[in-house]
Order: sequence, then C-alpha cells, then structure tokens
Amino acid sequence: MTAETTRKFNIDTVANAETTPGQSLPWAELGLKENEYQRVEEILGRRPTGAELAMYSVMWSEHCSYKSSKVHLRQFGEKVTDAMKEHLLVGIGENAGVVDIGDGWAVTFKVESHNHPSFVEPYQGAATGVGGIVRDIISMGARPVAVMDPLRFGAIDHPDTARLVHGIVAGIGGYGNSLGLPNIGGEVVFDSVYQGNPLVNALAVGVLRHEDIRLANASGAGNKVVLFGARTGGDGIGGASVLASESFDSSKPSKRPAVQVGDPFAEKVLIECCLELFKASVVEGIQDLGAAGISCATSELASNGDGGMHVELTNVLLRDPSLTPGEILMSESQERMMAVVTPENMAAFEAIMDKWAVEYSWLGEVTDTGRLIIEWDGEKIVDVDPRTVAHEGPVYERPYSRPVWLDGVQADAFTGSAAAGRPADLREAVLELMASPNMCAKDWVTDQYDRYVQGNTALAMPDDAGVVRVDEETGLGVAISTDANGRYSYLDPYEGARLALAEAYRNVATSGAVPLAVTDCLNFGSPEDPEVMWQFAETVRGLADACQELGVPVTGGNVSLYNQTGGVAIHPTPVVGVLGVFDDVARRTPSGWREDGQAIYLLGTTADELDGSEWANLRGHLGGQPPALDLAAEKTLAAILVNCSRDGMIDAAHDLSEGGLAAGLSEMALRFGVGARIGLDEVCERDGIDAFTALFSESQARAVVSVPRSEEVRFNDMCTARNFPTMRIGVVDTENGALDVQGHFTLPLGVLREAHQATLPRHFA
Amino acid sequence: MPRIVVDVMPKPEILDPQGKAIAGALPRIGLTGFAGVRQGKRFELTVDGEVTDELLEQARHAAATLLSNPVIEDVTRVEVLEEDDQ
Amino acid sequence: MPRIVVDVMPKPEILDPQGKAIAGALPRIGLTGFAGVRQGKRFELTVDGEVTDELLEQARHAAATLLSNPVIEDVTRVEVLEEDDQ
Amino acid sequence: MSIETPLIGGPQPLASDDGSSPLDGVTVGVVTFPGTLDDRDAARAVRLAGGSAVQLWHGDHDLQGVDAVIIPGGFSYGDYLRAGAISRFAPLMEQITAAASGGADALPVLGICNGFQVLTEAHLLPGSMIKNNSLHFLCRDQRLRVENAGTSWTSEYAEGEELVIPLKNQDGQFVADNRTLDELEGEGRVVFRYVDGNPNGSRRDIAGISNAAGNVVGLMPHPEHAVEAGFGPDSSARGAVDVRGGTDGLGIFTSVLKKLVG
Ligand SMILES: Nc1ncnc2c1ncn2[C@@H]1O[C@H](COP(=O)(O)OP(=O)(O)O)[C@@H](O)[C@H]1O
Ligand SMILES: [Mg+2]
Repeated sequence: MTAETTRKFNIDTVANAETTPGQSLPWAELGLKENEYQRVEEILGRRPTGAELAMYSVMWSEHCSYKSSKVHLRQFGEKVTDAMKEHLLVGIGENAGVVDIGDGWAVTFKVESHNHPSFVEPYQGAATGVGGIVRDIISMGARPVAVMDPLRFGAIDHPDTARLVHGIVAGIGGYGNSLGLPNIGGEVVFDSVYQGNPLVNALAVGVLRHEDIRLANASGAGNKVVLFGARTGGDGIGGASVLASESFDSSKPSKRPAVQVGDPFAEKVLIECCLELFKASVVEGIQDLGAAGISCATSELASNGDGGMHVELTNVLLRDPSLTPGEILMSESQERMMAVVTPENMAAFEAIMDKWAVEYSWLGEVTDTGRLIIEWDGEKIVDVDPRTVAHEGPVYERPYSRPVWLDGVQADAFTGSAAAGRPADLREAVLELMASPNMCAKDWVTDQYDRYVQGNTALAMPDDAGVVRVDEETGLGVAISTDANGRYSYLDPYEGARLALAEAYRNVATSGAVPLAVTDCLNFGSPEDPEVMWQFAETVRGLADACQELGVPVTGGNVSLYNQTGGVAIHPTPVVGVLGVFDDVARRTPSGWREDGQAIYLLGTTADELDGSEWANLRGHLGGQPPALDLAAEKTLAAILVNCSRDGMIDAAHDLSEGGLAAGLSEMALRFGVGARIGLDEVCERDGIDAFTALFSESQARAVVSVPRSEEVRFNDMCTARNFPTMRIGVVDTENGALDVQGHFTLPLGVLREAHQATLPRHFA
Repeated sequence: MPRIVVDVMPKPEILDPQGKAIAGALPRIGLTGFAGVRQGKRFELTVDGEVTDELLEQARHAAATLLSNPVIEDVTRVEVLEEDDQ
Repeated sequence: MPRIVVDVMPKPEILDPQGKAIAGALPRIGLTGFAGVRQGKRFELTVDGEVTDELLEQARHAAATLLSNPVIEDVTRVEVLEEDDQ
Repeated sequence: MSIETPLIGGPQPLASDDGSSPLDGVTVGVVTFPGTLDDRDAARAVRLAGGSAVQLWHGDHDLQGVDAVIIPGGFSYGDYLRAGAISRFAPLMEQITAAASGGADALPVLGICNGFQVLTEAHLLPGSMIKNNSLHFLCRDQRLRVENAGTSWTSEYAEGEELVIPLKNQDGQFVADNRTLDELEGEGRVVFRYVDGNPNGSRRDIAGISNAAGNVVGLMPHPEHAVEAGFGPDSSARGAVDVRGGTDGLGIFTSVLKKLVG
C-alpha cells in the first residue's frame, strides 16, 4: 500500500466518532486512567476520535500536565510578594520567566530535565535535552547566551557509569558547542542512588530587550499559523504506535524510532532565523515544539490567545510519510517551532525562511470560535475546546506521608560516632577529600565544553558562578549558579530545598552579583509512593518559603518524577538555579587569590555539622540532620560580598559548602596556583570546635575572601557594621607554593593539584 | 592481509542529520539526481592470517556491541572483503 | 528505491584515531583476533527512478569532490547497491 | 533597539574620533555560513584592533570591496561530513579564492578553526584536519609560538614570540604527507606551533600555516577570544595577568590592519 492511500483511508473523523460511540479505543495503552478517559468523553459529549485521544493522552500526561505536582507548585505563586515581583516581566506559566535587569534589558532562564532519555541513549538524550531548553528560551523572543548542566551519575566505579558519563558529557558538548553557546557551569555528582536514574538537567539563559518579549499565544482571527524547522518524523511516539489502529487497516505500523536524534546544526539555523523574525517583527506569537509536539503547540497557542484555531494537518511536512494523524499530533521531533503571522507579513516570513534554507508549511489560521479544529484532507478529525486540552487536565491530590524510616535516619548522627570518622592525619584527609569523586576537579568534563564563544564570558568553571556580559557598552551582565544536595534533602527535604537555594544564592553573591530570581528542576521518584510524594511536598514548601524569605521569586522550572528503579527512588534532588545581576561584570570576583600578602578572612561561624557532609559520605555514612540554615545570615553575607565587589574591597571570594573550609581553601589556592599560610586556632577557640571540624564541617552562611592590605580597615568596618562574624585566618603567600595550615600540615600545591585532577581521567580517559 | 568489512547505517526511521546536510549540499554543486542521502560508517578489521569462522563470529560480535549502537543504528553487513573488491 | 553506495576510507598512510581507539578497545571485550581497524564512511544515495549512467557519473563526481577529501581519504567504491545486498 | 549584538560596527577609527585615523575606510569582511559561531567575536576583534568589520553572507557573490577577509570558527553545516567540506562550495568562496590568489598583494585571508578547515577544503592551504587524538572536543588555553612573523597576519609579533590563546575544537589534528610538511617547514610556512604539549596530535606540532605568499593564514586556536581584557584566557605568555585578562591574540588583527594602511 502506498503512503498516499494510507493517508486517505479510514481516518477516524469527528463524524465517524459521533456515529460509532461503541468503538473501543486504546486509551489505557496511551497512559490514560479510566476516570481520565471518561472525563474526555464528558468534555466532548461523545467518544474522542483517534486524533483527539492522542492529544488528550499526551497533554494530560504527568510530564505535560503536572497533574501530581500542580497542587504543590501553586505555592511558588502564592508566596510571592509584590516586592519580589518588582523585576518580573513574565512569571511562571510561560515557556520561561523573564526578569528585568535594567537599562531596558531582560533575561530569561530555565532549567529542565532529560533524565530518562539520557539513560537509554546518553549522547542523544543529553543533546536533545540541551536542544529543548534552548528552544524554550528562543520562544520568549530572546537570544540564548549560555547553558549550564547539573548532572548526577551512579557510583564512579560502577560498570555502567563510564558509558553514561562519556555519552552524556559528549552529548551536552556536542549540541551546546555546535549552537555557539558557552557552557558556564553545572554540577557533576556521583552517588549510587542515581545508578539506574542519572539526572541530566540542562539550563539555558537568554537575553532580550523588554519590547522584544514574545508570548505563546495566537490572537487576531485570520492570522496564519505556520510550522517551521525540521520535518516531522515518528520521534518520541514509540509507545503510542498503538494509534496505528486508528486507521483500522491491517497493514503493520511502520517502525517508530526508539530515541530522538538531535540536529544541532538545524537548531543553530533555527535560532538565527527566529532572531531575524523577531527583529523584523514578523511574528505575533511563537511556541517551541517539545513534549507533545503539535498537540501542545496548537492547544496552548489557541487557548492563550483568542481561543480558536483551524489547522489542516496534511500540510505538515513529514520525514516519514506513513505517520497517521494521531502520530503527527504526538510526534516529538526536535528542532521545530510554530508561529502566528499576520497575512501581511507572510511574504516577509517566507523570505527569512528562504534565506536560512529553513522548511516551513502554513497549517491554518487563528479563529475566534473558541474551538481548535484540525482537519485531515478536509475532514474534521479534532474539534475541541483547546483549554480543556492545555489547561484543564486532571489534578491529583496524591496522598503523602512522612516516611517511617526518617526518624531512625535522623537519629543516626555522624557527629555522634565521630571517633570512627575522625582522621588521624589531617593532611591525608584533605588529599582524600579533594580527590574524591564529588570534590575532584571537573576539568575532564568541562574541557569538552566551549566556554569562550560569544566573547562575553566573564567567569566560568571552576568559579562559583558563571558570569556573562549582556551589554558591551555598559558591562551590564548576569551571574548564574545551580546547586542541589540530594543527601541533605534525603535527611530533611524541607531543609534540603532551602539549603539548595541558599547555596545557589550564596554562589551568585560570592561572584559579586545581586541575586534576583530562581528557576528549579525537581527530580524525584514516583509520586504514587506516598513517601516520595511527601518528600516532594516538603521540598516545594521549603523552596517557596525560602524564596519568600530571601525575596527572590521562582520564575519557572520543571518537575521530573518517576526517577526510580524498582521500588528504590533517587534522593530527592531539587536543582535550584539562581540568577543575579551586575551593573558591570568587570567587578566580578574570581574564586582564587593571586596577590602576595593579601589577608585571608573567614566570614561566618562554624559549628560541628558533619551530618550529610562529603566527609561523612566518604566514610559511607548518611544520617542525622543537615546543617542549620539561617537565611537572615545568608542575606547579610550576600550583601557584604556584593558590596565588597562593588567597592573593590576584595580580590577573591569563595563560598563554603560541600567539603567545607578544607575544600574552599584548596580550591582557592589551586585556582591560580598560589599558596597561603592559614591559622585555625582562633576560629577553633571562638567557635568551640577542633581543627578537623573547622576544616570539614559544612556549616552554612560562610565564605572565604582575600582582602588587599589597603582595604582591611574598610572591610572590617563593614562587617562590624553589619554585625557579621569575621576572622582573619591567614595570608596569601606567592612564595611557599603550598597550602600551609599552621600547626597541622603543609600541602604542596603540586601534590594537591595532582590528587584533585587525577580522579576523572583515571576513571574515564 | 585479509580484511573483514562491517557496514553500519543509521536506522531508516531515525533522523540522519549528516545525510540531510549532504542532501542539501548536492544540488548546490549541480547534482540534482538524488532523492536522499544517508551517511553511515564502514569499518575494516584486518586479520593477521586466515579468516576463520571464529574470527567472522568475533567480527559479528564486535559489530553488534562496539561498532554499532543498536538503539539508532543497524549493522548492514559483516563480510570478508574480496581481494579485487579492495 | 535504488541506491548508489559510496565508500570512503582514510588513506592508509594517514593515522586514523577512531580506528586506533577501536583496535585498542577490541581486546578489552575479549576480541583478540584482529591486527588493526580502520574507520571510514559509507554513503547511500537514493535514486528516484532508474540508475542511469549519468547518475552514476554524478555519484562519482560527488564522491570525488564533496564526499571525500583526497588529502586524507580514498574513495574505495561507487556502485549500485544490489537489492539483496541491502 | 534590537536584541542583536551589533555585528557590524560603524567605522571606528583607531586613533581618535577626529576622523583623521589612517584606518578610515579600511574594512575587514567576516564571513557567516549557516552554523558559523564566532563571527560576532571575530568582528569584535577587528573593531578592538581599530578596524571596521563588514558582515559577508556565504550565499552572496560580492565581497563588498573589503580589504581583508576572516573566515571565523564554528560548525558550518554542522561539520557533519567533514569540517568545512560543504562550506567551501559557497558562492562567496569563489570570490575569496580568486581574490586571495596572486601574490603578496592579494587579499589577506585568515581562517580560524572552522575557517582554517574551510581553507584546506578549498585548497587555499595544504593539508587537512582529522579528529583530535583524544576523540573529544577540547577547550583549553593553549600556548603557541609564532614561527613566522612575516605574514599579513603576524607582522605585529616577533619571530619566536609565544602567545596564550584559547583552543576549542573536535577536529583539530593537522595532517599532511611528509613531502608537504617538509615543504611547509622549508618555506617558512609553519606560522604557529603548539608549545608545552601537543593538544591533539597535529603533525610536527603545527597550529597554523600560510600559503606561499603569506596573505592566506589558517590556524586552529582562536585569537579572537584573546583580545579583550576580562573575557580572554587567564594567562598571557607575557606574564601573569588578571583573571581572564589575556589579550595575546589582538596582534593578529592589528597586523593585518597595519599592513593594509602601510
Ligand atoms: N557538568 C558541568 N558542566 C559545567 N560546569 C561544571 C559541571 N560540573 C561542575 N562544573 C563547574 O565546576 C565548578 C565546581 O563545581 P562545584 O564544586 O559543584 O561548584 P560549587 O560547589 O561552587 O557549586 C563550578 O564552576 C561548576 O559550575
Ligand atoms: Mg559553591
């Protein structure tokens, strides 16, 4: 049978659905629950057509409808004060939030997950993860300017880990590098809980002028709807090929790809061509095609606009001519966009497409009927209220309960049994920490990423935050950091989420930027497990509360559920990204000292807080309570760090988090290969701790800075005025070539660097 | 020395960006006769001595595990290369 | 649809880093029978209709100019693919 | 105002804005292919060196009267077939090839990374590039030595001078047969050599070469990423610098501008 006849025969039309109410449809195979299917029938007043069923089933999936998480995510909106909204141009709900950074400039940023596809096919899964988040950014009207990649893998020595690390890192680099987007940061964490469920989160940032903001809506009856970019193939509809039955013919459905292959070149061209469209003001509304493809784009554009759209589906350009209408609606082929264009602008639109050799097809037009009508060769196959598809999916109040095991875990403090975990030799302990999978240098990964392209990168790995310039005239720019600590969240999900936010906020301030806004990617196990659901609920509550206390709103994000193998879920892993702004990126503070004789100060106090720490992790222990969080102290610390950068009071700053002071001092010394002499006695005395605790505790609201001699008085006065505990703990030494912790050990930087650098190459090179 | 050749092609249903880019370039250099292009890989495994059945079996195993990614590629040939076939 | 196949291999005197990496990996999965590996490319050009001499000529031209770089590669085959040869 | 960082700066005189700069009217074209990435950066480098950049589109047939051309880095056509393989057939490449041939006074052309690959594919420069030894994309701050300070693009350096310039690519291993290599060495056409370790396996540590006349130069590292303090590499071959303060690449761009006015 030729493609042409397949395309014509036996299409399930609306008329057909009306006359054959008894026809059975594969709703269960498509993932709908019985009550959900009944709801679809109620909405339509008849059974759905095959094409309608395809749309409802993908749009009402967990991934697209947030049906398990919605009731909780509302807090991000509810806990936002007017003051927090001050810089928000576009909030949650759009493809990505948009933040005002001054001078008429705005920034949009968002983090998303591509976890499961990356486990199946690491290179393509990670690559298309970058592709997807970048299209979200373009669809806001922005030029993408940077990406970041928070990653989680299983144990470093597990036999499957090298496959995932190689593929995922190469995929992120392969796609991002080809798009010309500098990679300015991310995370690499190894923990056996992620063995069968690696986390691949990708963050993208874009820049735009206020007046260039584009929204995903289709208004103006009579305006044309156009699909452009790559052709539509059978990508991402593997499980849904049951829909072949919609055509009721006996020929076997043709094979559908198990994974999607990304085409970064097509996306790069798509970016340039969209920017030309924006510049020429040729599009009224625009939407990227991601999950749920055309189903999502048409129903969202229509319901966010005048409410109606009329589309002829046979106009879609296909890569695989055997696709049925339902499959075309569900296809997740990459590198596609949909736009709304006035009739007057059609020629201008086509000229830009032709210049970039991008394929496009006019699908139909915007109407004011309140209905989304899709036809197949003139026959109506979809007739729905688009809101019911896009926004009125099921919402579940899933039961949740605090895990019974949590009390036992929280009671099992590492500090209590510290004798066993306390090293005899601090020098060896620091070396072991800095060589450990989570604390070792990540250069083997980050050297595979372009950090230079676009010429605006002011800070990147290994500094605390990535910093890019936005405006070449003034130096206006942004800083971003992403953080999460799954172990803290496992011990206490409410506090864990707050700690993740605090760390990202602190990192941004450490670089010298004023924190402005938040994005998050919430990676969890199955929402159908009440204990996981409780972790999720606590996480959202914690993050929303902490955002309110710090005065930074969540502007968008993503939820990834079902990250579990068998009955075992990953640690709750809320990846939090904080965006900050600089008046002039020339003021950014690097994370290493360079000038001989500068004074080294420790900001903040240290308590005996080793539960959940990297050190405890190295000793195979996970129990107790995560470190205590004082958000007022975090705010003060951030204000100090930002002021210091503005007024030139410090030359280097590094926040203290995983690995504590030991990691902080080591990284600062290694940054430019410059040593230091450190004394811990006064800190130990003031805080009532020993040297081991001073070095390895992960107490929050701390940072180390280096202060030029001429600035010490001013620096101390400022900290005193803000009543923030500060202590001089040493001095930069360009001669000794070592990290010298007096009275305890001297660690030559060569030895330290070798230990720090060797780990990833040893496992993966 | 005798060689075993292994051909690996992207699965037909999988997007092949490389083939697509070439297909786009051909008309620009005046070659308009082709409806599509797909780009795959060709491996030549050199054998020191004679090609035994066991070695062919090894080559098939290599083709299925190391030389192709079964999620996106098909092994389309594992064969001893005839001398004149170079 | 008929296909013309074009095989391109790295020149023997040019180091082939990919082939080398594969040769190094084979013994690690227990395949010790091969003396060397080279990785090249295989292109399949689809023809809409019949393969004429003129089309074969076009394919040869494409192989020599676009599909290979004579500084580092040799075109080792330009041929109509037999049906059963897939 | 548009979201676009301006690629084409208005003419920006080197010396002052009294309009008397010798660089007035000197223009350097920067070619954009589909998939080119570093065109804005190359244009910025030209501006920082005091010249004016003009955007050239691969599909045009006109060099717009530019005095020199830069083919910047990126992944033209995705580099899917071979880096530079498809781009070299662009209409504009015919103009460039014609203008670049014909001796020392012919059009100066610089190919950076992907641009270098395009120049070898177009046979304006000998040899070719294959995958890095590591088979990985590699981004790092690379030390180079200027081996020939007599080309259109290196006259501002001293022979033997070292530079630190970012290197970032996947197919950066320069190969050619021994005869060609000997010829390049013998004629002083090895313009840049890697020092402190060969990052990718390039024959004879070659990082950049020129044609016989010295007007066409190609190199794998990216001088346009080491032209502006605050956004370059962390170090300079001239001694320690501030964080991301390295500007060792600027001389490439000032060299050609000086040549054009002198
Ligand atoms: N996957 C990655 N991609 C890009 N940069 C990364 C990645 N992993 C780590 N980095 C960078 O390496 C540096 C050190 O990482 P990490 O120790 O996790 O930072 P921090 O503790 O300050 O959050 C940071 O600059 C971080 O952005
Ligand atoms: Mg940090």
